[in-house]
Amino acid sequence: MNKGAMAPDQEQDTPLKSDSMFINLGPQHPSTHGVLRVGLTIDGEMITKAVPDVGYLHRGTSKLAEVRGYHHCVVLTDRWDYVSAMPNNLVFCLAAERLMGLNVPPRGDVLRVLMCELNRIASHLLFFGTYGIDIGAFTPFLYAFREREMILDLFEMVSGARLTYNYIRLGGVMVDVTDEWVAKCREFIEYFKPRLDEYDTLLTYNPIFMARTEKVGLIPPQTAVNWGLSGPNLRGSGVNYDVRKADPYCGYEQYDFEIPLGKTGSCWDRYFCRVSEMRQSVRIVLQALDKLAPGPVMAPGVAKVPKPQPGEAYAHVEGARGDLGIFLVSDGQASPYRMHVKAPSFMNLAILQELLVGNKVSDVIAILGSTDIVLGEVDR
Amino acid sequence: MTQDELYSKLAAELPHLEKAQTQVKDYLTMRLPSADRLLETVRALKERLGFDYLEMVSATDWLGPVKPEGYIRNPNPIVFMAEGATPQSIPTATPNFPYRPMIELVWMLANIPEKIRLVLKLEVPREDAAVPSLCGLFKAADWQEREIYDLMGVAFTGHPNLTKILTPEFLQGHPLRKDYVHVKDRFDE
Amino acid sequence: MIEYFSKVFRGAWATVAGMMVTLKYMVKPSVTVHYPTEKLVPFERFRGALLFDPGTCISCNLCVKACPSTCITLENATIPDPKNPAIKKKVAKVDWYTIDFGKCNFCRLCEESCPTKPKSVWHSLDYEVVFFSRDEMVRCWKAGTKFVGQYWDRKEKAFKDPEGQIQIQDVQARR
Amino acid sequence: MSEPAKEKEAVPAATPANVVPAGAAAAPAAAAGTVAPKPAPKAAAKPLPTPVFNERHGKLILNSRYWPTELWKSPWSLPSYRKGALVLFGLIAGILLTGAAVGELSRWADKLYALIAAFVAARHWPAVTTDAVWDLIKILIVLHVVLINGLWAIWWERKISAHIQSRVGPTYAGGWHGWAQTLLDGVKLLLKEDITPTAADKWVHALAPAIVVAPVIIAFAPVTFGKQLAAANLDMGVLYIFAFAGISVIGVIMAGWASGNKYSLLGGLRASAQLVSYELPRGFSIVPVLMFAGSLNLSTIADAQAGYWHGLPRWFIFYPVIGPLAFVIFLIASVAETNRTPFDIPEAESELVSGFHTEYSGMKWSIFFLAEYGYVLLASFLLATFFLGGGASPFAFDHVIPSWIWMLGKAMLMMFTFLWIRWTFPRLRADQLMDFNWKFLLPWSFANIAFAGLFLLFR
Repeated sequence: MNKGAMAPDQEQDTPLKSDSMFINLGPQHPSTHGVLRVGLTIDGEMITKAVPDVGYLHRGTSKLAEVRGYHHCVVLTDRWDYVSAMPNNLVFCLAAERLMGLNVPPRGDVLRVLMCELNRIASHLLFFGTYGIDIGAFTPFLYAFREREMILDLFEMVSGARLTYNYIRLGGVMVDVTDEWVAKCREFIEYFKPRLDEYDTLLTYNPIFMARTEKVGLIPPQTAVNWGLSGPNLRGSGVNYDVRKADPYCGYEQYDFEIPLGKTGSCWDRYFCRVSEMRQSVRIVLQALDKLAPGPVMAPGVAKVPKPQPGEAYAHVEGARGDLGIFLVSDGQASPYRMHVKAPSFMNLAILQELLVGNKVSDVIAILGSTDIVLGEVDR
Repeated sequence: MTQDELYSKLAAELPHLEKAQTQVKDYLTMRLPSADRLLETVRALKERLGFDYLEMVSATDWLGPVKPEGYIRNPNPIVFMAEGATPQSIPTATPNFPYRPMIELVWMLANIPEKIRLVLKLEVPREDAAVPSLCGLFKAADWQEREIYDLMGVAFTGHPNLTKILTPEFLQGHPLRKDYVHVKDRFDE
Repeated sequence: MIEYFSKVFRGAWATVAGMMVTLKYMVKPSVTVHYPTEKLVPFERFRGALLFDPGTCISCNLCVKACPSTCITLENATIPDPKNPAIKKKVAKVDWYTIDFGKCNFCRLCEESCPTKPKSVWHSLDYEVVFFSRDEMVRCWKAGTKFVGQYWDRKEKAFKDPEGQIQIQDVQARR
Repeated sequence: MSEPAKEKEAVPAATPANVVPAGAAAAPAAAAGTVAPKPAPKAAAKPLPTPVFNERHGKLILNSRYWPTELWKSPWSLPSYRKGALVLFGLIAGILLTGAAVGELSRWADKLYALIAAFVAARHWPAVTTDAVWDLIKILIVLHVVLINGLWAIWWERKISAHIQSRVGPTYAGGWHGWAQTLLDGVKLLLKEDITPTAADKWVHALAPAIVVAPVIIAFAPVTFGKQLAAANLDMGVLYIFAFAGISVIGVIMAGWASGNKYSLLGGLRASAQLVSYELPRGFSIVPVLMFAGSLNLSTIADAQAGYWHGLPRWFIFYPVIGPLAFVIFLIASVAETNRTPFDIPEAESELVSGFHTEYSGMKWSIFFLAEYGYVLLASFLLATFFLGGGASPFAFDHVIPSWIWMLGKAMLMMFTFLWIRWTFPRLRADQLMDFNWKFLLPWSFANIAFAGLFLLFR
């Protein structure tokens, strides 16, 4: 791992001296997926030091939440991980519901699961597309967006928005889905299944793609756990940790699905975990559609201005990027006393400073892309 | 492992941990009496009890509700709005709530194979708040501690690179402290 | 030897298979919509730009409270008290009402909170909302104003109709 | 296209697009009309009302969502799809008919030459004038082939890439399938500000595009465009082309170095390594062709592939093992030489932003593209000449369609292959690129020479 870090010492012994070069990767760079800056010290094409610099998108949602009611905070959560906003809504609602002692009706829970899984597919599709671009294949990106667009249509049908849904509310969900929506959703799933096989043909098992990603950016399991990674980044290293199984919420224990695990923790393993998760999400979506029994979607008696008892609650969900947690403190007032977001992207990005060293400039992009960060969530 | 089993185990192995008054809902919450034994405790938890996954580092400032003065940076330039739009709801102090000039640090540790989590709490005074860094034990603490330092102003002694991470260089103060007042900077005009 | 050739063959096969996928989609119809000349109509629940009806509003302030970003402001209409004309009495009508689209989150909370029937403030299906200046972001309504509202041009000191919002649907449909 | 008209008729009241519920003060009655309580229907239950777009912007209104599930069910029912297929068919038929009507271009060229010679003789000018004028005409024609190719190839690449990606590409400029898009882009690039960065070495920065583009134009001299149709019938044509095509790399390195940008520098360095390496397999892969043809002259090579084996043309690509292998190696090396996608590390969009031409703008920038597409065309013609029989018809019975049409068709097929490869594959890493070259392509091209020798020995 630290092969590159030793390079400067070796240089001093050789008569041929070479200077290292400092490169700013970002904040304006096509592959940093937002406003991330990585200061790279390179020797030829070899990275000797990497310093990720974040904070360009910091909007202070934790502070904003302290002067907003609980219903309003759900709107704020949409803006963290804007690629998959449903789990963000969900995690805040779970934490607030724990504080208030609300119980969500079963149909509401099923809808939450349904939306989160659809959003996971949408998010992983975006990853699939942009990772293809990072590696140099442009076409998978548009194929992925073609499919993602359909999911966004589904979200638009049900919640009215395509990116910032504000759909999952305290005590349930905003509105019920219609039969037409369920039919459309099934239509999409039927359409989407064969597309996944095509993605495998096009990118996953492409020899060039495999060569670029297979032995690059290896994260051993102990390192991954020590760095606090989560989501597909952790599971790519073979650590079986998924909040949906480890700490089930919304009745995930009733669904039959598997946790795809990687073997070596390479970029390809992380990528493949996500592609496999899409298949698992398809399974969950189909089960959730079958589970949809008529009933209310919103718990009765959700106050317009909720004032929970003083207390502390922690809730976490398996978002598209990993273990998304919220630590919520109430002092009995109408707004949270303290809201702390444990953002998976923030943790997944931190490992870059160790992971990038010793790799080539091309691999920086491959590794950065494979961690699948969203800067909105990193900076909050 | 259930929470009760974990509690009895903790009582046997680390007797100086006490059950916290405010439990984080659904998770076992233990309180450390002082910062001195933090490293020792966490090392024991990591090595002997298998809590090798640091899930969250957080902190709460218990000074009291936010002061709205200085909360909004700019007066609203829009003609129809009241000058300097107010926050959505101005929090007031809850009567009989134990507000105190302390910062409470919260660590959440997880044992992945056992599927159990443990919350550690530690109170430090607001002035010159400092606790030992967990960076030596968990790399995951690196950025999370920087975040807490940046936003809450808790110095983590022994951290290799304790610098601001989220807020810009010129921003003065620690925004998540309840008495934070914005100081005008070059972007305010 | 066999391993080498099988590896080469597998690589070549995967390559050709990938090319076949792209070829397959080349002969399929395109899925795009040619935006300026073709436009999609959003679904019924779409949360577009907010519209407001000054006629039905009862000035209850619920939307002001519901807004997470405090972008709504309103003023009660008043009438002079018949007994004492010096005192103004508040009535359940709105004097003026503004929404700052620069802050609006399009979150539907105001529409959900509106107690009147039909709704006084509601999301249209208009996604083509363009602002040419910051003044245009603040829409203002008074009695008799159109649903789309007007904005106050600070330079010319006059109310003007917004140019940027293109209505794509009967404005009553969502209420 | 009659849809919008229908929609408008369907709207009962001729409401103006910006629905005015109430005139401000003028129409209190209208205001009362809006105030009057209406039955509030449930939004979800009611079908969507007829949309009324603003006249300025909306021409066509789609009332349903465009989901691939609906579109791909029966593509032939879509008018646009039928129209596109018809256009494609008409285009091909038109070109074939034109070819049949015009006949061999070399015949017309001979006539033109005779005309010039007669004109010169009539004026009593020295006889050498004829050749001088003739050469000038040939130079101008070849120059324009390269320049117009840039326009055509970029448009084609856009269309092909768009259709591969379920899009349609340019549609507006010029009216018909966006044919004028590149032309207008060229005008735009001409009018754009020409920026030279402060850190750049001005002279080298300005010179680099010229050094990149000049060799490709020069290299077109011996390329055959059909039977007896080449600007210069050189006996060492193959060597000549390879020699000149190798010069461009100097321009690329100059561009990378002179830009004063770290990304450009990396791009230039990568380019030098890549282009120099891939020259080797590219050159060696066609040695079997030269062995069979026994000449370095492109016309001779093309003529050597005339004739049929039981209906199968005697093209070099159909030679067992040797032909396809040489073809694949030459194709891969050509893609690498033109810096296109599986091998586009010098200008890797996602890593080096644009590599060596990051700091170029306006016409200088477009000259790099001219050179790139010039090389694509060159490689296409070479592939057609070396492996696809040049201007030979694939059918023994065909005596109508002239050789230049076949040549052009084959070259365009090869160009399509280039685009197809580009829009399918991800990019290799620099070291993998080198590995692939030195450990796979080069050994196999050597082996292929040995195979060819054995074949010739035991034939």
